Amino acid sequence: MHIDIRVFLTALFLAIGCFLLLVASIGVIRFPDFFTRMHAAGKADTMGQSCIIIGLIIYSGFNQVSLKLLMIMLAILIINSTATHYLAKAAYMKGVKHWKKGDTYGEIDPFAISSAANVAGKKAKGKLKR
Amino acid sequence: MIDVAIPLFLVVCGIAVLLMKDLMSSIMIFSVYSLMMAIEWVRLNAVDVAITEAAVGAGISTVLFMIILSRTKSVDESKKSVNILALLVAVGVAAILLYGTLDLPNLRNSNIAPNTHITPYYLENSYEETGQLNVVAAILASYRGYDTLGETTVVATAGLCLILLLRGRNSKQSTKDTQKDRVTNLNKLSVDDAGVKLSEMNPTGADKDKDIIKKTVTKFLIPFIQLFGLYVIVHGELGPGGGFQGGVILGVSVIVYSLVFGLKESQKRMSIKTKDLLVSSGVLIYGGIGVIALFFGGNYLQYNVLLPDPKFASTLGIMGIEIGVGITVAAVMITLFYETVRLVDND
Amino acid sequence: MIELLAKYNYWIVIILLTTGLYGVMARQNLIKKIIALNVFQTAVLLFYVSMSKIKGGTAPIVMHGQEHIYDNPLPQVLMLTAIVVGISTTAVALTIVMHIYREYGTIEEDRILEMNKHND
Amino acid sequence: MSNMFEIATLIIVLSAVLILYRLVIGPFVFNRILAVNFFGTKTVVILLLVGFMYNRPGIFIDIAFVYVLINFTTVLAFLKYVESGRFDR
Repeated sequence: MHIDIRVFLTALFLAIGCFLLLVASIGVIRFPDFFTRMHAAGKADTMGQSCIIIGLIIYSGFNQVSLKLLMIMLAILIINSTATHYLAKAAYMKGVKHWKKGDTYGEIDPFAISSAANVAGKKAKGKLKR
Repeated sequence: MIDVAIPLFLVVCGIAVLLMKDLMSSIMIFSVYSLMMAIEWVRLNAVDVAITEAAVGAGISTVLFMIILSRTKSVDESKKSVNILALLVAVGVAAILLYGTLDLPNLRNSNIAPNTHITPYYLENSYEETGQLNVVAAILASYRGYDTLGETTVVATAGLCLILLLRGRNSKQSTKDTQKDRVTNLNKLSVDDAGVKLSEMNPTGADKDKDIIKKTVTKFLIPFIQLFGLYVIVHGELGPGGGFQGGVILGVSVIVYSLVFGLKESQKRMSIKTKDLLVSSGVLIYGGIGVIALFFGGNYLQYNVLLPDPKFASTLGIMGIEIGVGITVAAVMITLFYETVRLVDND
Repeated sequence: MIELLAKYNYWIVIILLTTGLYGVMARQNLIKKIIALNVFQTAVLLFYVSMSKIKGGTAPIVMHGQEHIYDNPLPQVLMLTAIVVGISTTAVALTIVMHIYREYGTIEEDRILEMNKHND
Repeated sequence: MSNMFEIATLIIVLSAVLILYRLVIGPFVFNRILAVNFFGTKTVVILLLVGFMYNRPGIFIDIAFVYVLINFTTVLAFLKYVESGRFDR
């Protein structure tokens, strides 16, 4: 069977991109605190998108469509990274707590600014262990 | 598969919107719902509707809801009881409608009444008669030109309505009230949404270098956004787009500028007076082209008499009215933003 | 599978419509009522546009050269303008909600009704 | 050929469904904004893939560009609200 090299490359890039996007979304669900989730969403997501769009550019060849696709890719690179930067900065300024080793795993009270919230977090921790 | 997945996604989002207690989460899920709805339009090949939904439903309406949220309370305080009567009525309506679908024709069928009556004529003749490759744009601007004129006037009227409702009603007492409300509002936000103390906020945002990345990127992007808006307006004859969509994108460019640099800076660039003038001048351009057609001996909004070559003439006329629609819609979108935000600014 | 999907979009429309209707009736919060109204609106738009899809059709932008089946452009035109008019009416409604908040200090419907009773 | 694009679209829709969990459950506002941003970029890719699936990529790309811009705007608006609670500065 004769395999077109162009289609093969497209499929390869699409596969890489889909894998990255899927991993990114699993990361956003499984990571313990906001900043680590951010790390999954910001990098893997942008990379996956770029891979998929590169695959599409290869598929469509050199024409107007691929030029527009290239522009979209550049726009995503600029805009997405700016948005995630701004998001991370806003969260940091607001005092979102970092996750440390040994902390509760999961969704409980990442802010933990007030002591009451801490108590609630510990209670929730006990519940989780059970 | 994808035919099944995306509508189901829509249903999940639609139900989740109503179940969220926090209004901000509700609005966020609604914006995601709009994005998914736009994908559904694309799947149904309604590209013009998709571009409108993306710009209007996901963009402008989300920003608008957020502004109103910042002016009112952010928590749905109503009791979480199920309203039995409303539920019964809703289920009853659903049952009646389900019964009604038995008589409706199957989807994706080309022989049903909506698809056989007048559409074949449009599809066959629109290019010869109007010079538009995009049949949607041809119908919108030429065959149903009166209708679109009416729609544009409705949009302009909504802008005027907002101006009437919100401008010049800043008595001192109410200003104090809003300030007090805002403080309570922020406290509420700090407890319920973010868990952040009010004192830790930086209310003035004084630090100039704070947002340098955001500002630089926005400065870099805004010319491209505006260029893209113009492209969408004039490209309506060849692809998805047109006055409504391009106008919304032009409006979004000003809104982005205002979100990043603040309202005052933004009003230096696009003053309230200019914007007020633009709201009505767009409708004037639209109506004026119709009147010009009268002078050339045609009917109102009959474009093909404007020049000797009828196809080129109607292309030109349609582009003219698209520009008119674009100006009005852009100005109204800026009005939505300026006028709803402005009341706070005056104190 | 094909028979099952023949009326699938109608069911989705009905579910969304019912959700929106229930939200408008049962939720006391005015902003949430308006969101529910928007959900209702999109359901109606979906109903119209679902009708316009034809099997094997492509988007109604004419391609020269070969014969194509095109989808019905007319419902798309109507719904396109409906979306833009919808945002305008939503904006006016939200502005009125803002005024209600300034006047009453709350956007819960039952409390506003209660206050009106006391005032009378 | 279009099968390739359909499979890719399905995988991305699946990952979007996973993100829906983060959007609905929370636990607080920043996670939701993260999810919304993620969704916005996902829809761009889905849109491009659908365009190629239907064999008319040219007309779908303009819509994708609108999505990119709108996504940026919504994230800016959410963050502005969370940062200061007001929009006039």
